[in-house]
Amino acid sequence: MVVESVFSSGALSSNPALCVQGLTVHYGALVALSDVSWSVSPGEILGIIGPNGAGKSSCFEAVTALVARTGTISLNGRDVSDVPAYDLCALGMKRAFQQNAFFDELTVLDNLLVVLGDIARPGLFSSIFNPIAAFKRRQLASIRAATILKQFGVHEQYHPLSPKDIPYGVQRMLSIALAFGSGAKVLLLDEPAAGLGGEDMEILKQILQRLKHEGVALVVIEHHMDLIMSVADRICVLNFGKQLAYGAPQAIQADSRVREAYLGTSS
Amino acid sequence: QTTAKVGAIFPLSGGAGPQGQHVTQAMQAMAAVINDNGGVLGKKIELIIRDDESTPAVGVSRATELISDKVDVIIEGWNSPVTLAMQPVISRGGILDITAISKADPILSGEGNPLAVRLNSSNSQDGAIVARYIATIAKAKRVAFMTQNDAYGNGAQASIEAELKKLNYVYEKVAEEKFPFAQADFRVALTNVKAANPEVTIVINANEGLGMPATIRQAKQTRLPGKLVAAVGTVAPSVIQVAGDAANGLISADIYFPNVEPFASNPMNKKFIAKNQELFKLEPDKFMAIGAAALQIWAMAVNDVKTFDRETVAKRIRGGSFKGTIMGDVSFEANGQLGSKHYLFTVEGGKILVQQ
Amino acid sequence: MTNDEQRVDVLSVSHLKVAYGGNLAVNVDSLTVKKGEIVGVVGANGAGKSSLVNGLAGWSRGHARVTGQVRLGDLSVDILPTYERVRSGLLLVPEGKLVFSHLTVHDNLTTAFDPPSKEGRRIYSRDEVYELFPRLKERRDHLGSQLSGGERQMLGIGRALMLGPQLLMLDEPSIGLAPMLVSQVLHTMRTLAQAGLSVLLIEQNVKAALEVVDRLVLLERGTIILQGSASEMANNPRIAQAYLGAHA
Amino acid sequence: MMNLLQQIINGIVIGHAYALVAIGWTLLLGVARLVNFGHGQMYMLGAFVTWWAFAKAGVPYEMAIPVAMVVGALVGLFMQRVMLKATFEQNLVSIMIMTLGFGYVLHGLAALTFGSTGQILDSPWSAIEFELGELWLTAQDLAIVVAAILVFIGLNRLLNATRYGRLVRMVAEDPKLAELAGINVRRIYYGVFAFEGAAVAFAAGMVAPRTPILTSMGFDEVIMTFVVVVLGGIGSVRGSYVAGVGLGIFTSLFAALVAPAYTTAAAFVLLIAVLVLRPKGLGAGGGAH
Amino acid sequence: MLTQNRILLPVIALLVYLGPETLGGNGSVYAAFVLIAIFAVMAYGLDMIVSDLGEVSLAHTVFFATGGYATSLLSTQLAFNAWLTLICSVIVAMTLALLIGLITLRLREFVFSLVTYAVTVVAMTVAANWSFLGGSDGVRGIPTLDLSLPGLSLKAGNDHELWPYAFIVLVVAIYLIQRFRASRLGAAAIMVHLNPRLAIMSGIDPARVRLQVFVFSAAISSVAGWLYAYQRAYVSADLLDNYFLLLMLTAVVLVGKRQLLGPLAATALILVQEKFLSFGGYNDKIVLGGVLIMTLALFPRGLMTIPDAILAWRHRRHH
Ligand SMILES: Nc1ncnc2c1ncn2[C@@H]1O[C@H](COP(=O)(O)OP(=O)(O)OP(=O)(O)O)[C@@H](O)[C@H]1O
Ligand SMILES: Nc1ncnc2c1ncn2[C@@H]1O[C@H](COP(=O)(O)OP(=O)(O)OP(=O)(O)O)[C@@H](O)[C@H]1O
Ligand SMILES: [Mg+2]
Ligand SMILES: [Mg+2]
Repeated sequence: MVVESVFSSGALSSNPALCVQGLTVHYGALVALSDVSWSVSPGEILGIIGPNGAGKSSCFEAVTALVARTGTISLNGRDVSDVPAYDLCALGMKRAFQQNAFFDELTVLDNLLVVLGDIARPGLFSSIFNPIAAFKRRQLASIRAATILKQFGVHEQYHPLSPKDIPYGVQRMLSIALAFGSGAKVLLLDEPAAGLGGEDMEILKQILQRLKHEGVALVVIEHHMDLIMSVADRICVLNFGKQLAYGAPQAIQADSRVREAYLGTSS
Repeated sequence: QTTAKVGAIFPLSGGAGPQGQHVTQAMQAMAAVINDNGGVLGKKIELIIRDDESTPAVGVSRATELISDKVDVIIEGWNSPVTLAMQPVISRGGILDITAISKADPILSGEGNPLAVRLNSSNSQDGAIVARYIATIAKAKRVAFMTQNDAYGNGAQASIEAELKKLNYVYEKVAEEKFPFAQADFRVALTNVKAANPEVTIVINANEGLGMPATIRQAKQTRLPGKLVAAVGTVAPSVIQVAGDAANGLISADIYFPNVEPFASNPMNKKFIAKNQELFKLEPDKFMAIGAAALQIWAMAVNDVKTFDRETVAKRIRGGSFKGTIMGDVSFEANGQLGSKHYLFTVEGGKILVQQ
Repeated sequence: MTNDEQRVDVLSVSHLKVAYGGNLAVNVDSLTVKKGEIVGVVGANGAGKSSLVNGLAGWSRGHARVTGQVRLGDLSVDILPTYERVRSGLLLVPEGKLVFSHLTVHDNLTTAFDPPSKEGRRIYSRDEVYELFPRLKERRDHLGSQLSGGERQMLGIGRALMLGPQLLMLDEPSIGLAPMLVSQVLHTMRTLAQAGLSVLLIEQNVKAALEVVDRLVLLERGTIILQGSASEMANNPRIAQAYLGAHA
Repeated sequence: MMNLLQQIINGIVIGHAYALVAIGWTLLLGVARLVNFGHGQMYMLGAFVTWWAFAKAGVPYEMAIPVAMVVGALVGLFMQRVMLKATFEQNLVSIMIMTLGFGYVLHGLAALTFGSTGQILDSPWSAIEFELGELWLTAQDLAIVVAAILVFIGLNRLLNATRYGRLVRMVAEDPKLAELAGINVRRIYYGVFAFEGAAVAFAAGMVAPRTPILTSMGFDEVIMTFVVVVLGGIGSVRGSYVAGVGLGIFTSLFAALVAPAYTTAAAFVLLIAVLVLRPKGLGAGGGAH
Repeated sequence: MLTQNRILLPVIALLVYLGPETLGGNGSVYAAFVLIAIFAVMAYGLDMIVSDLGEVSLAHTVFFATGGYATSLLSTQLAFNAWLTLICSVIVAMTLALLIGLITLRLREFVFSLVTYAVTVVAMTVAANWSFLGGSDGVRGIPTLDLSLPGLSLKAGNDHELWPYAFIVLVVAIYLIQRFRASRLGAAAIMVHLNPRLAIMSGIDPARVRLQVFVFSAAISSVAGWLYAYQRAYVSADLLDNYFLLLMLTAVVLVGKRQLLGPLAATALILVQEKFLSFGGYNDKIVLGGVLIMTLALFPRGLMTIPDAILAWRHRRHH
């Protein structure tokens, strides 16, 4: 695999779950991302950091085919550069957004139920001709949905509420839960820790670790250094759309360019 | 039943509302006249009036109401689609259905109502007189048409052209402008017609409330050359009133005028007019007369055959003839169409002047 | 805090209750912010921090019922509708959606009224905002929806500054901001405070907050269970283990 | 040739009439993202109030129009007052139906007050006519063109040169957030609807003299308005003007040269075509709330 | 959902079925019930679009009319029996919906509404002028409903006899809607409506889902047209009138979005007012308009929210 060459750090398991090469995004004249490459393997956490507007979220937009971009993206060795966004889910790539956004008219629980897709609901025809089975399936799914929510730190008290009505922190957790849904091979999280504090930060950390151990390949955009430095296996630093550095946390923290471009004196 | 129930379904609201109301008032007047002379088979006539809102669906549900009210006859019909929609429902309901004004030909086709009866003149009857005017009176060679683009309008124009052919009269159709029923601004069409410089322009527009007066006014405004001729029965007094001075010089024809011979001296008609004056301070127009005549003829037929039975009464009317109606002595064709005689008239000083 | 005029209460709250439907989210007996003072509010997720500041602004995206007295300087604002409170200098930079997506950055920085430039109300001009956040200047013609998360935060704060705040309430401004910017924003607050602005700062990042706040208030289940000067609180074991320990 | 020229003149007049009638909507839908399906009936009302003031109460025509505008504005305010809750929730379907309801009520009331017979708003200006050779148009037509141009310039300046355009857009997108920007959201909503009411009444007063007026009219007006606003690109004042005039010329030429009976249909086919070719270009999907 | 419906719905259904008989059972009562059923079914088609897709389609009269025209033409010209006309109506409507959907569904909100309305206007013009469709005179002479099967006569000559069939059609339509909402497609529709980006990331192709729902809803509205053609025995361009459009829209919003029995209840309200509490054209307009305004002004999300409103109000009083 040519991939090898682009890695500054040796830490690379043989078969990456998601591998991104030469990713470039233009918004009109603005070059939001140019020639960015990274990869993440099952059970690994890749951190993406960088100043505001560096192109981190655009990176996700590009990987999930939500913006026009160039470069190649391969998922478990298969080239998915031309796969439309809505088919990525089936291939195991899931993603959470930076801005909290849910299915507002549905309760928290229903939000999860609808993303569970066929696990919760049959297709139109079997729904029409076999309502009882559909009903049973729904029952089981609700239980499962509740468990998933709890695993992601969204407690029962919030399940019947509208997502609009739960605290910001819980909303962050919910958006991760919605992204993960019934499971994922690759999970992209855009600033999951934003607005989290105290215990919730701990809970998030545990969730990330758990997913990691379950063998999920995680890509996490984060401004929260303590968190990312402690959980990430490798970190990709973006600045003005370019890849500034790529490597192990310690190396990144030591990197002087990163310090003055991003970390500053704090932390 | 102690009374003879007569259902009347006309538009009482919307653009055609005013005329519809007048028609039902005329029917009330006529009912009064009949009741004064002993009613039908000794029963007084009880009018049940409904508004079809010029909407087929509404007309139909009004009809079903009257059917379950067990009326003896339903007199209906201003807009053809409404009539066509009501016909099958009424005839399935086993009620006699007399169409007053709606002009569409299929009304008499028998599909909707095998026992159909219609009083207003049909397009084919109307064509002749206009054709005669063009050929013999105006002797116009350059003829323009402004025609409402639906079954009625196209039918009317077709029959005029057919009649002209019958007279094997040679002329040139210099312009033909079609427009939808609801149109109110005819400047574009008129500009075209004007450019064609016609000697007569035939206007076929059943929209008395809006389109017809608009055309008349805008024709004046655009200085349309030649004579303006309105299709038979489209120039209600309301049209002249709305059009104002612009209406002067307009030419048209119709089948009834309250105070012109032979109607003026017709005693029955006198009674009828008097009743209208007494009850509503209204001078009846053609539409009112037709509505009233429908009621009168039905009453005559019932008294004649001594039964309210739909079948029998219909048989008596279709192909039959009646003396002393408000429209004089009339007779029906076998398909239920009332035979009619047309009178040419011009508008002068806002008044209708009938050419004898 | 020696000089006299700093002792003036700019914000004084008493018996503030915020409830959603049945359940009470905030129940604060009294809270004051002095002139030129930065008061930090910390607490776990769901503690009621947002509900508190939203309540003070008489604002909520949900259906909140707010009772209690809120005085801004010598004006009691709790009877006023939100926009009146804003006009009298009580500004809130909310959590979550805080920019107009269909308007350009430039248009987002439009003032609905001309704030009275009375003493203690520092009114930023659009250009000064651009100075504060050069990034926004580069993006001036982008739509709000096209901004990165951090750029949105900057824009929200910028708009508030243009309305000449007397008391500025920031609901977790550090959300989505890069570390450098966080400290930059917080220190800007410091400078503004010196110029007489009072700030009520909600911050999860207690460590960063402690660098700038004068006083810190700890909220739990809607009630203030602890408050004191930055230094006292920093050494308070409870804070230390729950909020600083986590990052230590 | 002369004929064609005359048709183009007709088109220009009709076009400006469309644009003028659409002006309220341009702000309403284009900027405030609200709708008013009672627009047509408000047009009808404006026409009849002008007629009543002019023909019945003997107010001079030039003064009758302001009277109508005041009535229109009041109706607008009342509507907004009633719809406030739905407006704040930005519940567009409800607003749509409620305004339809208002249309019904206005139609009913007008018919009961003014009767349902046709009337002529015989403005003094429609009597004055200008002719050069074959070509002709009335002072009324001229006034419509001038008025339309002025109103559009005015609105354009109001929205772009002053802060109000932006404030309305803020309210339109997120009333809640707008409050935090110190905007009196109610006032904005009231203002927008009052403008809509006054504008459509003004348009009615200007345009209605061209054709007889009926209390049952108004439907075609709202439809054409809709076409104009969307063709012009939701949110663009200049666009609405251009679209209005363009549509006018298109319809009149289509009617003159192709098939007058199918003009409306043609206008809609045109609309569909344009929207399908460049939906985004016409503000489609903009600001999904 | 289902559990509560298991008891509730059958009871309601029985009551509705016996409705006309208990209400005197004369012709116009049956007519009213039949029409309510037909128009409700017509409205259910639109309900899927408004409630689940979150768009306001003004083209659904076209599918209603398609059913009517297909039925009338096939039964009069080709003497098709009612089963065949039913199948054809649905097929034609779905094909038409597919075409219209492909063009219009890339648009959203007002623009979508307007363009769908444009489609209706064009359809109306075509219907009123194309002699193949009977032009402005429409199609006459439609036979009465006859669903007879070998050895089993199922005929309906008048509204009384038509009621059972109308009722069945209604029940089936409601069942379909309910199952649709319980299906993956139903969920997908709501996701696409409430949050397209999140929906895409959950593996949903918005364009596809919108089209599927549109086509499915067209089928339902067309069945209403099918039955209406037999009930009225006359079909003309008036099926594309705003009369039906407004009826549909009102029926969908009056009670509230995504309320299973909402459209039925609303249709009933409107038709009962029109047929039995009619005060004449203009007053009716004022009444209907007034009712619409008041309802939505007080309960923007429909009559269904009255209970919540009362609860909230109670609550306020307790504090
Ligand atoms: N849809 C868009 N159209 C135009 N420009 C955009 C769009 N989305 C993002 N941008 C610009 O591209 C740049 C990168 O945006 P991006 O959201 O990737 O930044 P980011 O690294 O996620 O920043 P943050 O940490 O603040 O979220 C920003 O300057 C932003 O203004
Ligand atoms: N709109 C609402 N409707 C109903 N309940 C709400 C609403 N907003 C907040 N709540 C409830 O009020 C409590 C406090 O929420 P709030 O958002 O104020 O907490 P917070 O301290 O701001 O949390 P975070 O740090 O995550 O923002 C929570 O239990 C939440 O469920
Ligand atoms: Mg980002
Ligand atoms: Mg909060």
